[in-house]
Amino acid sequence: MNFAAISTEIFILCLGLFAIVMDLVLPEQESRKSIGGVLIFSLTGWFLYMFTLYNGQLDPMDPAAMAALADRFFYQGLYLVDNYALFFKQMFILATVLTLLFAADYVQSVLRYRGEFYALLMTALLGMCVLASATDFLTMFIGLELMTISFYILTGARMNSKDSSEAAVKYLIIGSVSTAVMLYGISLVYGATGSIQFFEVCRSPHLFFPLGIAGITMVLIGFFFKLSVIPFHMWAPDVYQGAPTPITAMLAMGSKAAGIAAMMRALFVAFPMLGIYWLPMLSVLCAACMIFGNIMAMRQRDVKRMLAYSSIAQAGYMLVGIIAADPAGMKAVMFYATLYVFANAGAFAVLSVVEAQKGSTSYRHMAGLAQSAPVLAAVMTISLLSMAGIPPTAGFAGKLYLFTAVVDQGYLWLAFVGFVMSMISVYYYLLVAKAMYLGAWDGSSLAVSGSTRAAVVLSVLATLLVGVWPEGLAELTNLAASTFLQ
Amino acid sequence: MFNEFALEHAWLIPLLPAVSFVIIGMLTRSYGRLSAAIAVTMSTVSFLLAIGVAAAVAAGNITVDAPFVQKLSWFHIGGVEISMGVLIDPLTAMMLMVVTTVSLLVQIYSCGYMKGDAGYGRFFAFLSLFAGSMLGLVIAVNFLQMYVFWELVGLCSYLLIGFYYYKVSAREAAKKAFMTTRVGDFGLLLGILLLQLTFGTLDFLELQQLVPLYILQFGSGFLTIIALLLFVGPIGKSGQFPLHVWLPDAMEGPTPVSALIHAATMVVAGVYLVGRSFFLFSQLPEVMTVIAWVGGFTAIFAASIAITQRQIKRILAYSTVSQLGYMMLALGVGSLTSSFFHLMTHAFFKAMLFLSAGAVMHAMAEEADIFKMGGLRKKMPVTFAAMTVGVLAISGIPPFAGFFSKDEILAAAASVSTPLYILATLTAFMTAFYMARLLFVTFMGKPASQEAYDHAHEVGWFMRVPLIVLAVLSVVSGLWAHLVGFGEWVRFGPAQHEGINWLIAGSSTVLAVLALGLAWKIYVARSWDVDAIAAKCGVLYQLSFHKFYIDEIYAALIRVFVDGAAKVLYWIDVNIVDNIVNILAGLVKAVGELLSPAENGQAQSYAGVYLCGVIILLAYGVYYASKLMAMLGGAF
Amino acid sequence: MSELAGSAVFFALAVVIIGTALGVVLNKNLVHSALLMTACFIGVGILYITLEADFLGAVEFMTYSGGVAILIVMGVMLTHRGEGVPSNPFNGRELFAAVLAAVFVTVMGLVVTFIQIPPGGGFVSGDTVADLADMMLNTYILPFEIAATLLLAALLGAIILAKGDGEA
Amino acid sequence: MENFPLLTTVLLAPISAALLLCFVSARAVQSVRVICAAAMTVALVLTVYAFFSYDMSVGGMQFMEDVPWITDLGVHYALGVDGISLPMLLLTELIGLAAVFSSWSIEKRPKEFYILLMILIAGVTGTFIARDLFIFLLCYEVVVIPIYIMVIIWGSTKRVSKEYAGMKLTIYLLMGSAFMLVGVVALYLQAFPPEMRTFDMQALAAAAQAGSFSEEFQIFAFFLLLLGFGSLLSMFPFHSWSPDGYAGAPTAVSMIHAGVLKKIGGYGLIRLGLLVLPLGAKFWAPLIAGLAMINVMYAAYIALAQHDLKYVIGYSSVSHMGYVLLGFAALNVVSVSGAVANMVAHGVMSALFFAMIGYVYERTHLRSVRELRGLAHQMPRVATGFMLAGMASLGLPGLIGFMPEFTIFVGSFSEYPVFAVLAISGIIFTALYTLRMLARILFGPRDSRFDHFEDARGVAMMPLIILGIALVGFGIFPQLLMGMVGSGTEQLLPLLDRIADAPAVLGGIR
Amino acid sequence: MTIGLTHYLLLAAVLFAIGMFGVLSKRNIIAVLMGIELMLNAVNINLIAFNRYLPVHDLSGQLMALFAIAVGVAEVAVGIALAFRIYHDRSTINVDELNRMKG
Repeated sequence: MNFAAISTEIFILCLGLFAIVMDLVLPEQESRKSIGGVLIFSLTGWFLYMFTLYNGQLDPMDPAAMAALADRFFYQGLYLVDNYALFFKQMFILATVLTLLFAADYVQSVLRYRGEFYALLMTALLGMCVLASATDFLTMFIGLELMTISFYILTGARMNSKDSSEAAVKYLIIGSVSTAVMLYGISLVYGATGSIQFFEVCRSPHLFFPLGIAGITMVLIGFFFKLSVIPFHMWAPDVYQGAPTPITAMLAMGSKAAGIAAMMRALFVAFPMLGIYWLPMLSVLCAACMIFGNIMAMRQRDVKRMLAYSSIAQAGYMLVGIIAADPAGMKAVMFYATLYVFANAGAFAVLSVVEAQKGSTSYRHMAGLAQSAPVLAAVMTISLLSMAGIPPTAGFAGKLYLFTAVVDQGYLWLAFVGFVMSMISVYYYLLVAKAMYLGAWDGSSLAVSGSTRAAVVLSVLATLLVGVWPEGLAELTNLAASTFLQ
Repeated sequence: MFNEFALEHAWLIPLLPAVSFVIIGMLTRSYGRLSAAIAVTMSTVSFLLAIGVAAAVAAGNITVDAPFVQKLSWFHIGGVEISMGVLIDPLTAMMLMVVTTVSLLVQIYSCGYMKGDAGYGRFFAFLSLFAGSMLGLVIAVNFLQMYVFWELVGLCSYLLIGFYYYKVSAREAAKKAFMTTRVGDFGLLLGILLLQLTFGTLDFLELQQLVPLYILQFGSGFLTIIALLLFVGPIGKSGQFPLHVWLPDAMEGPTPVSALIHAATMVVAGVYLVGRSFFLFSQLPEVMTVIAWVGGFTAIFAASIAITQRQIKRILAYSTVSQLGYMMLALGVGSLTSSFFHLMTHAFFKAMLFLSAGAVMHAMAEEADIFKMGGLRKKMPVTFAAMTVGVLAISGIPPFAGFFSKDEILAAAASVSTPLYILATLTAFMTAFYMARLLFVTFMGKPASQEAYDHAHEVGWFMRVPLIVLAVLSVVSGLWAHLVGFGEWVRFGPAQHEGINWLIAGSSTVLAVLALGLAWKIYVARSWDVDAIAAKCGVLYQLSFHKFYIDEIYAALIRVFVDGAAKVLYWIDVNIVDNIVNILAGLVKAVGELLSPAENGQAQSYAGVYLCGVIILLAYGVYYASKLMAMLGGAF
Repeated sequence: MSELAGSAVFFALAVVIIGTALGVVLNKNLVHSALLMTACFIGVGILYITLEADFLGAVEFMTYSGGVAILIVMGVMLTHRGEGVPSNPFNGRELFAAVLAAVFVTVMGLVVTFIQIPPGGGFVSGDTVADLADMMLNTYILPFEIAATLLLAALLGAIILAKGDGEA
Repeated sequence: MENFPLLTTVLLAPISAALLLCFVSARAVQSVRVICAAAMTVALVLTVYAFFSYDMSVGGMQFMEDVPWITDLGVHYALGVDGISLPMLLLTELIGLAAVFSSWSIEKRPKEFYILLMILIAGVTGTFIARDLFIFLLCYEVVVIPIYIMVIIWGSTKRVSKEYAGMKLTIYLLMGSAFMLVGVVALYLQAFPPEMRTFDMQALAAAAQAGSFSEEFQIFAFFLLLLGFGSLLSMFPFHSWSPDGYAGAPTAVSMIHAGVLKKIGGYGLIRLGLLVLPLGAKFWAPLIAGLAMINVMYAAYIALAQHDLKYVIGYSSVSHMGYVLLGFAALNVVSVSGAVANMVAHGVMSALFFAMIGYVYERTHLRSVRELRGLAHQMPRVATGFMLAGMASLGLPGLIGFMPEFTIFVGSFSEYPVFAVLAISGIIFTALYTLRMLARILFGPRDSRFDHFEDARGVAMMPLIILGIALVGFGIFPQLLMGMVGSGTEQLLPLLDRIADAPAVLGGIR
Repeated sequence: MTIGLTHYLLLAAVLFAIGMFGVLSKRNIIAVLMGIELMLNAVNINLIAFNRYLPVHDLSGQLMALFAIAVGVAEVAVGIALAFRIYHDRSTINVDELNRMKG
């Protein structure tokens, strides 16, 4: 057993336990900001440290390189910590750090159980990290459940809000059904192949039997739920709207990306042979996401809810890269997921300020933001435009990567749908901009704390930087994608 | 010496007035007298240069067959090469003379006429530009250069006719002038484009070489079309039927402008264009016939309107249309010489007539209706004298200028077509009649309004001198030109040495005298009652008085086919073309509405949808797998 | 066990499981439902034992029939104050649910008919406890630990959610 | 000067002004304006320098800069100008400076306004100097959002609300660009094998010449580009954003949008459509010509029925773009040159128009032809501006509008005689609506309502002066422009010869 | 008639379907949770039956089932806690009334 391989998970677990312990130790009146601060600093440190863990391109002929690769497993072909996993873990940590940054005030003013909030956020993060590395259905399932259950609780963490508990119940009911369905799928895959390990599953010819295909379908549906792919998306708007804003952000950036990470690994490691089956299905679902997600987003009057629908559409865009089913597509997905983290962090940071101070995130409450907090309005606009894929934000480069990858595989029609719908999405993003820039200003100004300011500035700078200089991120994703199956 | 200098620097002739326009427009606009001085100075220099050029032409070997040319590339792109330059031949020299003379005199006249007007400086700027444009047109070496200045002339006419921009009528008249000529320009431009495409050049001299070869090779069918299109331009510019409608309205401008437009610039541009491209037209008999008949019809048509008009400038305007018809007729029957002869004499006497009319109106406090004048001969002797000279000249009474030129036209017409000759002769009779009417009603008899009469006075020297000079020219230019052999110089093909055809000249003179007498009888002796005659003529009188309702017809056509269509198209644009987009947007919205009830907030319906999705995908998966198994068969 | 006895046991268990399960979902009384569910779980546990998964059977008895059932009954008790309005018995939603369930069974039935059971039988462990422990503590130690964390998180969450905003 | 990054400086001038403005107090309005004016002056001076030091005898791309940027996509920071783009660049900077001056008196949130304006100008500049398709697209889309924000905040509501107008404009352009993007992506993938992929437009053109694109592909991809660039160029039936958009937009945006942004469509059609997809261009040319004719006639007619000045000019610009399209569709050197020159010409005149309308509207808050009258009395300078622009618009020789139109007519007549004749007849209608409009608003009796409005003076004169010089200068010396354009378009000659006999849609009707 | 894998799978499917029915039709949150438990149990039957009847070399099916049980328990625990919350908030645990957010 190679414990170095799970150092990240151990570290995060320790942080979670630290949060619980500190919560018990600290006096009742103490604000739990210090916990958040510690988490932010340690996670940032670990995030930077993780850059040293990447491997270069390995030569399969070179035994020493292969030995190094073998070191990346926790136990005999289980739990692989390759560049791909590292990349996603870094992304999750990044998302968490950004969330923690802007959540500090929100947690302080809105939430009741602060220490627990931090602890559960850590367990959710742990679940995501497990998902990125899992190479068997058991680990994957447990990771998924750890993340999901943490999110059930976090969603219901706004004790004074009826929406919050309602959202949590809905999330729990549909999530549990989804768990059951996915487990059923896993059981069928197990039945077809006799194994729960990806590397063995992919070798079994029995996957082509109805049992295997039914199993794959149900496993995929489990992921679709996480990604909120139409028609498994129904929970998303309500949950996004009801959850505390930082948690909504984590759902959008973390939970979704973790789903993608695990799904890509499952698809490309366990079921690659069945591409002929799942590719057409995926492309139809992907188009549905892009079309209906955007259309439904148009009629929303609450920004969080709008972002929920928009995230459905975004899931569609990410699926585009999966459909390409090649390193270029994978790279594009990872690239897009990362920039989506930045865009979401910016948008939700703004929303958390607005919600904490104005009580709601409806368009009406966004009015006049350009005057009460011009920086926030600018950040919001840029983040939303990044989601829409308007240059010079990162979204443009991301979409270009995605659609070049998929058109290269012959799916020109998807590119059509994608580009047209992303331009339509500008419509409702601009409605937010309109509310912020044109809406009547009540004369008040919003207090923005230093950490929130740091979060918005960081995220928007990253969005713009990646937009005009995508090279750095692209190289990293390229490395992660091209070494994926070595 | 000066002659050569003038010839080499002929490009200065149009440029100087243009420069004066720029100077006045940019700098001295608010200083009226200074502006006037600049303008007149420049015009004078131009005039001197023009004389120099004319002298050089006369002295040198510059003939119609061997012109003097200077060229400079204006722009070139691909295979299209467009030059600007100077082409001097006797035709040009004559035109330069006429234009500079008239414009100089008009400018001098304006110094007096426009005194006190707020736009004094502006007026001289425009006048300068007008002269410059016309001169540029005259010296053009190719069709495009000509078109360029042609358009600029149009612009200037627009600016000057609308000079009193605060008057709605002036504004509308200016617009009408521009629009009407624009319609003609459309044809002209088409013709020019076709020439460019057919021959690859627009240069007059090159075309002159190419056209006969082309006709030899391909026949004249296509060229006929081109020539007809080209002729549309002159129809508009020179006020030929049916595009004559703008000319009478152009009276809304200040009177010097009318003089300039109607005498030496603008309207004769059309005649000049046909003359300049006579190498083309003369090869195409069908086109020549068209030109002749258009000219002939215009001449009698305009004359028939002029008879009943009451406003002094309007009468003159219709007479201009009529005389232009004459010139066209002359061109149409192939006599370039007579046409240009008439152009020259007409320029002088018509300019003078207008200036005199201006003097009269000036004296009568801008009263234009001749029947509200009367008896002015005592108050304004100089003007009366000038006017009389003009009337006699236009009526073709020897030895005034008009006699010689008109006679040549009639002779030319007679040699080609008898109907045209009769038409022209009839026109001559009518011309003499209505001009005499104008003269008699205005200056003879008793004042219609004593107050106005008392107010009237002779004009100042600034205005008087041009009148006198022009009067002199109106008297002598015909005879002089006849004697020095105008036809030797201004000609197309071999010179025609025809003396005066005494039969034709005599008959037309007799008719003119008869007309004068008739007018005397009616308007001075009052032997017959004017109103009674008008009433007797009934419909004819009404038609003539209302200009055959051409304006009304046009207005109606425009209202229906232009504005009406515009409204219809706008409706289509807003309600159909634009609405398609709105409908699409609505469709998208509707889909949203349709889907939104599914999001009813109930966890169990969400789970239901979810499970439905599961089952559908499962069913598809099973179906797919069974197909796969059937396909693979015993592979496993 | 003879084949016939095996069949008999299976069918008996199947009848019990399905019957009680139907009872759970069709019964209007929540307490009855909870009790029936316990019975159902006991049936399932026995079924595990017939499948030679004795440890799983034991776990089933303990956690489901014991823990979960008690949890649920407690939940019913705590929230049942005067409620339990039986909705109208057979409305559209139930019809929809029934159809959906039926279609699911049909599809899965189809899937199942395609199964060719490979020869050789399954893996029968002599000592399931030892084998499971071995896997759990060797190969799958990581999921095991994470499952522990999961339970911790769920515990934590259950506490704060149940505590709510009210008490300190 | 040899290695001076001239184009980068031109591009950076507005960007750095925008950045600088972020740190200037919003109350220091005068410094905000001066910074922008200074930046644009620098850009204009450099552009003029480039214009006159461009070596026409050599031709091709000059002032080149090339730095690798995104290697895995094959994107280079590659700038350069040739005879086609340099006039457009000059136009951009001219109008940019004029727009800065004409926005001088904006009272409402001027700092934000100028920041957005600078971004807008930088974006437009970037599209014209980019040699790399990626930069082209990037800069093109960058401009859309600032425009939207500027319209909804500083715009005006007339027939349609400014929010609607802004949204319509934005969505139209973005939808067009969506199709275009698909085409570009397909193009990019098709041109080279994976390792050699590049967005370099010259390389793509070379690939086209080498036969990387099959005819079917070219036809398909060009159609997509046509949708994109056509809607940008307000090609019928994708034109309806244009009048509404201009009517809603603030003056500076109208100027830049009508003046330069629209021209990106025509520029793109030539730079990308013709050079990279010649067979596609040839195939669709008859359709374009037909639509061009509709553009000219239809829009000119509709302009006749308008009462709002901005709508008149809006439809007029649609009509003028018809000439550009016609010039493009004829696909010969003369006509394409005319199209390019006409874009410049229309840019200058429409910017001047909008500047004048903006001035009048700012003072009187009237824009209706029915209500304004006799402005020549009170505002002779503004009237001069109107007259200049109007006369240029109706193609008066001696002003910038004539020679391009003539060139287009010469070039297109032989290809599409029928369409050309109809399009040429458009000069009549253009004259009609222009003269009507001018006559009603400028001339006629003095209206005392306007007595207390003063004529343009000082800074307000700057747009008139800047654009007026261009209007008259290029009009009298067309070779200045035509020589430059010609040096660019003559390179097309071999290409155009090659496609002369390629098949075309509708059997290549003429 | 031999009892084979098929029978177990069918039994599991039926149980799963009944659980589905329960989830979709019950009004009470706790009843819905019961439905979910039934579904999870059905999966476990599947896993164990496969482990018993397929030629595999270890007990991973059973292990999976074990973990599934743990997860199921955790979900129920959280679910019931949430039911408390809801009941506390609104004095009802009728799922139908949880529709503040929609559209």
